[in-house]
Amino acid sequence: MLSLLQLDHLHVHLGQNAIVRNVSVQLEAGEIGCLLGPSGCGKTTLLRAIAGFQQVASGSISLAGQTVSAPAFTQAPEKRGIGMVFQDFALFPHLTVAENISFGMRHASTREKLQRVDELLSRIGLPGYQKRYPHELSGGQQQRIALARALAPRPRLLLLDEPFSSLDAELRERLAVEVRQLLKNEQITALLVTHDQQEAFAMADKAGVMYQGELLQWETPYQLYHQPRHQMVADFVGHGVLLQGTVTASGSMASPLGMLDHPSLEQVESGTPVSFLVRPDDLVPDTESRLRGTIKARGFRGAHNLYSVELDSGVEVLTLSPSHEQLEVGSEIGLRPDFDHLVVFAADRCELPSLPSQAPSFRPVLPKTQSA
Amino acid sequence: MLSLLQLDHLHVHLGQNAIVRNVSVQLEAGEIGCLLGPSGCGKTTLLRAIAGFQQVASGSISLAGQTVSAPAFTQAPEKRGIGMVFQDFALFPHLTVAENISFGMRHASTREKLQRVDELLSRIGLPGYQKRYPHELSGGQQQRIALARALAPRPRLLLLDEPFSSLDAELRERLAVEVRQLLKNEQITALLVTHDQQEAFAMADKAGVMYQGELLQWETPYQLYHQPRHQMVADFVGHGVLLQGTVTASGSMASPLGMLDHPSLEQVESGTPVSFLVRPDDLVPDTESRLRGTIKARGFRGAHNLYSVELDSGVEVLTLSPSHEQLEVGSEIGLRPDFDHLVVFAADRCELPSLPSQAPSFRPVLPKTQSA
Amino acid sequence: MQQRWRQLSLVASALVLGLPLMVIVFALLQLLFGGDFTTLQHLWQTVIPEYIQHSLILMVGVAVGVIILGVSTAWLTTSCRFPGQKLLSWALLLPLAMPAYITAYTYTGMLDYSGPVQTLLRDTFGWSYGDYWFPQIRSIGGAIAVLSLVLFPYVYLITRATFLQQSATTLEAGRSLGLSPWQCFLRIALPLARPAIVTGTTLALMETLADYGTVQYFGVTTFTTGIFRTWYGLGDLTGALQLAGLLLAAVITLILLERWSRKQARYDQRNPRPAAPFELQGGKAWLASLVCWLPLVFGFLLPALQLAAWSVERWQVWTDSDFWQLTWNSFALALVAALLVVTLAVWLAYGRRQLPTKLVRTSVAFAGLGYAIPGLVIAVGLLVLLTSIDNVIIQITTEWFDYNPGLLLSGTLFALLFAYAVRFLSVAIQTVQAGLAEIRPSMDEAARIHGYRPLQVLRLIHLPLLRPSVLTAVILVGVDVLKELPATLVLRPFDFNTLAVRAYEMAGDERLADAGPPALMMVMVGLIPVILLSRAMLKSQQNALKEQDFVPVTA
Amino acid sequence: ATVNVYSARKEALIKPVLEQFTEKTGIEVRLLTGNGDALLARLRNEGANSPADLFLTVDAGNLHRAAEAGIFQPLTSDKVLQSVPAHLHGADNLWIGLSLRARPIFYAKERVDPSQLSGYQDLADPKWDNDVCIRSSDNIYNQSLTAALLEHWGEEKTEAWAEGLVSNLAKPPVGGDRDQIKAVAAGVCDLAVANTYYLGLMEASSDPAEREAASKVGIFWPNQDSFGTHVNVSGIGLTKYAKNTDEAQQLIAYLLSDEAQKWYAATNNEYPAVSDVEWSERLQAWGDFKMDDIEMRYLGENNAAAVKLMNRAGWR
Ligand SMILES: Nc1ncnc2c1ncn2[C@@H]1O[C@H](COP(=O)(O)OP(=O)(O)OP(=O)(O)O)[C@@H](O)[C@H]1O
Ligand SMILES: Nc1ncnc2c1ncn2[C@@H]1O[C@H](COP(=O)(O)OP(=O)(O)OP(=O)(O)O)[C@@H](O)[C@H]1O
Ligand SMILES: [Fe+3]
Ligand SMILES: [Mg+2]
Ligand SMILES: [Mg+2]
Repeated sequence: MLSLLQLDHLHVHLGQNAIVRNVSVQLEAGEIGCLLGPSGCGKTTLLRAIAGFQQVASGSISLAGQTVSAPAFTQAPEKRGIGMVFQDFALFPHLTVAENISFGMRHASTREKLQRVDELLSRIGLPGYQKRYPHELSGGQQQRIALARALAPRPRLLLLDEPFSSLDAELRERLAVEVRQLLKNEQITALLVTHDQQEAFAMADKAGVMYQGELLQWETPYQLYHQPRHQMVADFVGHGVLLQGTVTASGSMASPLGMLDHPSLEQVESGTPVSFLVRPDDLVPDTESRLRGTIKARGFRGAHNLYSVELDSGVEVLTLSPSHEQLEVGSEIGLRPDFDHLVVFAADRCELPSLPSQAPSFRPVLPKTQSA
Repeated sequence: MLSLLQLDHLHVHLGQNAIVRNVSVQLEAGEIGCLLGPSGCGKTTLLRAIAGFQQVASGSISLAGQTVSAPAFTQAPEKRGIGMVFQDFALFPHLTVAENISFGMRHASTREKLQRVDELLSRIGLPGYQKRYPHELSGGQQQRIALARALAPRPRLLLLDEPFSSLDAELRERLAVEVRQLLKNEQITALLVTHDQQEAFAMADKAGVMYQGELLQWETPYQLYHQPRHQMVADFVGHGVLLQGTVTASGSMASPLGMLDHPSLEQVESGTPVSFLVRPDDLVPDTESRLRGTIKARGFRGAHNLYSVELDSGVEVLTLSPSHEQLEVGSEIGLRPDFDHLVVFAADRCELPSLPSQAPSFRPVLPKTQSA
Repeated sequence: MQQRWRQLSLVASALVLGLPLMVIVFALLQLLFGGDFTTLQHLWQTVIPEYIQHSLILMVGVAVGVIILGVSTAWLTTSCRFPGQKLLSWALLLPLAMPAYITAYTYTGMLDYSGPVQTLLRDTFGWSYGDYWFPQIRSIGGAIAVLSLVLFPYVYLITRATFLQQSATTLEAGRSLGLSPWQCFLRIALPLARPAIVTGTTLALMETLADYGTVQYFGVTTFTTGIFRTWYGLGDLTGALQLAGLLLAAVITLILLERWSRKQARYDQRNPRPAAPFELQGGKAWLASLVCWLPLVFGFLLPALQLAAWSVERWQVWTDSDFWQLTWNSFALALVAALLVVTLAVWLAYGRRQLPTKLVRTSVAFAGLGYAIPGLVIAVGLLVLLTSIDNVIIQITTEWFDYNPGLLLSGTLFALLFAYAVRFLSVAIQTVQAGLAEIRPSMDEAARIHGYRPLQVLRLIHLPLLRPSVLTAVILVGVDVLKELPATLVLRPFDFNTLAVRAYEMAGDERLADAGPPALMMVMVGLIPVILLSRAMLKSQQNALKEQDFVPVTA
Repeated sequence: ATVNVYSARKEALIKPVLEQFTEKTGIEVRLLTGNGDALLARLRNEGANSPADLFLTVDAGNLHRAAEAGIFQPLTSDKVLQSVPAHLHGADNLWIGLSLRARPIFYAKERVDPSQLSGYQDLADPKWDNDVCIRSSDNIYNQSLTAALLEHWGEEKTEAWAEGLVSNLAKPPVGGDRDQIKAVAAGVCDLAVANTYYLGLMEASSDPAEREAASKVGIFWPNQDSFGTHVNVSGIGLTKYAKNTDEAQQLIAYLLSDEAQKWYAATNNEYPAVSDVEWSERLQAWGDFKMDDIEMRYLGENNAAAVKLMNRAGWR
């Protein structure tokens, strides 16, 4: 079967700068894809290229097997049957909410329009707002209208650029579920940009992390979290800290956390220097542990406190602890490593590229990352 | 000592609608306050009233003891010495990044301006962006410029309206810490609106939840989470579910989760029907527990999965479990209640008010909520 | 407190500018409270129904004409690229520099039964009058055509300024919802430009309503010709003012209707990224060129050629120093008046934005009504006002200081500038307001929160963002003052003449060839600033686009 | 010394003679031209502080309104008063005529035998159905003509005449006098009403087409058997609050001098008001005729009634 959306070694330039570089993505019909990535990495630019607002410099974009963008050819946006939620909403200021939402339903009857508007408004939690103008809405309300407007005509592909960023956590979660349901019901394929990893994990069938214009990994959310193929991904997803270690014997590694045993180390040659990922939930506070450190900072996170701990070796790591167990900054703490997954990379890939214009080069990671 | 910011029974109307109702807030100099609340509840309106863009209908706003807004009087915004990050950024399109940032530094020398711009740009992770125009920036970059612009003149009070909403989790967290540091260093008092509870907890000295124009509670983040004074707060902060129970004897309660014992129930008369808050981390999956239910839905949340479980009694609750322990939807699960804090309300306040125009009325909760 | 002063000063300045209109309102009030109905009654029974009918047809026709010509050319020159687009984008202002009656004369000269076209037809085919059908140029249709050709630049200019500021994302949102570029234009760009289009059309219509020369020459009786007939023919100035009052009431109703129909809608867009233009190729490019050239040729080039021919015929004038004095008078007056009026307009329009209280809004709207009233009526209203102030001044100074300063206000250029301000304020205010509506209010707030006072905000934020609109206003007012006739005739001081007066006196005596040089000079004097300013506008547009790369989507 | 003149006669038609006056007497003339009614309004409002010493305007109607408005003072110089026939004086000698413009009937030489014509009444004769051209009744020339007829014929007859005229029109009453003459030449109509000086302008035109058109029409002097051909007047008056009375009177006297009269009349092909001044060649070529010597004030007094009458008759 043909993929609904296929990006093939896509490059997009803005002015002189290569903003999107060598991105390949595939989305099957009905799937929901999710793009993560730091601010300014080119996510919006990528979506705009897919929508047809931006020419591609090389590579191609295909929709249901038909090439719609190639270096010399850009099919007009309106011919693509793509819907889009813009990062800045782009509501029409001269139209009411109802008119905005039904704007794209060009072939629908008035009754159908009314019905769809009512349905979508109640889904996004704004029933009765038909007659308002955009400037009479709060930021979050405007964002929801933008979402409804893009959903209304049931496009075959929907691009969502941070569609929930102005919503409160509760609403965001509810809406994410609703939208996922709606997309699945109406067989709409979607590509979502979000900064909320929870949301990405909750909604996506496929997810990827972009970094300085490159798409580092494009897999299931689970794989992204537990089997990052790239340090940048590991670093970006889920609060990781990268530490250095050396494999000493099959399945064993000397590290600032002491000797660690893990099956995923078995394939690595003894003596190899590696770096490995430590997430806050990989270290459990344990007063009895021999691994000890000093608390440098504490952040209240609701159910938990997030502690930044400096180990005696000088290395800093993060750990979580229930928030009613108040540990004071400056006090000592014991930590017990508890790795379910151990993610290991070749040690020389440990520096993050720092110049914004310089692309990270992809050297394959030494050991194939694995999960236990 | 006088508070730097004091809102006194503030009411703000937009058109006919009372958007902000009876809000009283106090912020001491140097403190950081944080407003949470569902989309459209009036947060932006409140900030705009404080900035002086909106007349107040009754009540008053004082800055450092001086009344700046009262029903018949509104001091001009430019006289208040307040900075603001607008929800829609409101960057000046005809000015470069550097000119935008230094816009408010009216009495500074060119050198000072240059220096401050450089400093702030590197703090927000955009060194070298001085010459760009706003339309040449990504959404998140624009938001950071808006933040820098508000910080640059070192206002005595800074209002931040969702200043990190377009940023990725990592940057947001880093920036929140940076900004908190900067505010503390430069003795700037701040009032922050955010939808990210983590962020609120991490940054705020005081926090509050707004609901339909009313400020339900204004205390420390810890109190907000663990000692919510109002069901709405409990409900909004940290994913709670409210269940019904009846106090049977001193310190004991019959509930859908079985008999629960908790010291906070000791003050409640036997026989009283109450509702109580159950958060996902209050229920621990435990194969041995007699309390059993069926998994209705699973959401991947990175380190954890969030399960929605229907108990045999038909009641739905949420629970967390590490994400590598994959439990299938439809399978049975055992749950063990593990309440560190038990938050109890009078049972008749269990219905959420549903008409948007109807204010929630504040009846004092029956037992004084307590934490163990 | 300060706000109250500001409000007071706004209302006061608006009222001062509206004072001459008060004279008209007063005449109307007199009527209401037991006034003399005989003149009006006679007119109602005989001619007014016809005036109303003609005025309505004329207005509808001109509205359709200027909207079609103005909007199509504005859209093509801003959002498309085709050969000649740059030249056209400023050249399309030129018809404005042509006094309508001059254009009317030239077309009549060409197309009338005794003109070269019909004479040629008759000579070639051996026809005589009545044997063939030829459109009657001296008709309401002819008036509509001529006025549309001359007045469409109002719509063109103001609409163009908003098209330039229109946000790309909004249009992109339309295309992502399945609209072709053409549909985007119809359903998004056009409604978003609505305040501008309405503004331009309102100005064109007000000018049409106030027009006397063209309609009179074409023998079309309208409300305005009726006013003058009543005044000159019946010798009834009060009756004329009463008619003017009715006109005023009609205009106010029109404006209110439009405001009401806009309801709560707003037109500012969040993202300032300007939209990318379409590169037109082949047939489409030619078609676009043609559409833009046609109004230019008929609205400017043909009449200008005619003027040039006359000017060559009367070449002696060009060596006359008197003539150059006239030129200087006209130019200096237009420049000073334009700067003055636009400054006032910015002050009022911005004040209205800052303090949109009912009082301020009403008084500003009132001050802007002068454009619909024939210039002569305003001049007379002003005359009544200024001479009575002058008389008081003279009385006081002679009594106290035994000194007679003469007519300080009414006998000097002050009166003229005042009259221009009253009459053309509307042009400037509306243009500036259309521009202001495109600036998001959060811009104002963001600037004020940084400690800038409103006037500083105006200088730092609004004026730079408003540049196209302010320049447009300067051009419009300047050109209008250059052409202005009735008020200049009545209010200018001794031995002070302008090109417009000279051209009119010649043309009024049907000495068209003699009217050629001053009319041509008027066009040229108007031309230079128009070219310079539109260059500046173009530059500010390019600045915004400089770093921007386009998607040259071939349409 | 200076004298200040408000003039409704256009600059080009008066400035040269004023300059001659300055040359002769050394008295500076300051000129303000404009529309007659507007200048009158200005004069009235300025009242005692008006700088104007003289008000010069075309048409009896305007002069009459000025006199009614009380802005003039009577002229006293006998020499001046006697040089101009009495019917060209304003009531109480408040103003005095300077030149005359005749408004006869023009006919197509090719198609019309002038012997068929007798006077203005022909214009309403069904015989000339669809053959008459005349400009709009907005124009003061037509208003004055009608006002004069009103005086001669009375209201009923004049209104019937106006109705007949309207029904005889070959085309809507549009364009100027010159256009009516051209229409005759082009064959649109056979008869037209216009002021003679327009024919003069056409005859002297540099455009050969205009000269040819002029050659195709002839002048018929109407009503020679009865009241004569309608003439209108341009005149001048001394303002009530004139400050330079002497100089002003000198200027009036100069304007009525032989030399000035000749130039003043000849530049615009008008007829001199002073009876014994020699006509220009062109005027002589058009021939002598009997002028209507109705008192000019009637033209003014009847003007409003004339306009109302024309309104009723549907003459637009
Ligand atoms: N001009 C207006 N007229 C009437 N109601 C308005 C107007 N502007 C805003 N509102 C309403 O006021 C309420 C509060 O708006 P506000 O912008 O303060 O919300 P908010 O708390 O900032 O929401 P968000 O988190 O979505 O930004 C909203 O429900 C909105 O619909
Ligand atoms: N006109 C332009 N010229 C040059 N560079 C540009 C231009 N517009 C955007 N950029 C740069 O392109 C990069 C990618 O922008 P894009 O909007 O795609 O980022 P993004 O991933 O959507 O970021 P965010 O999460 O902040 O919205 C940014 O670094 C931005 O500075
Ligand atoms: Fe004439
Ligand atoms: Mg983006
Ligand atoms: Mg908000």
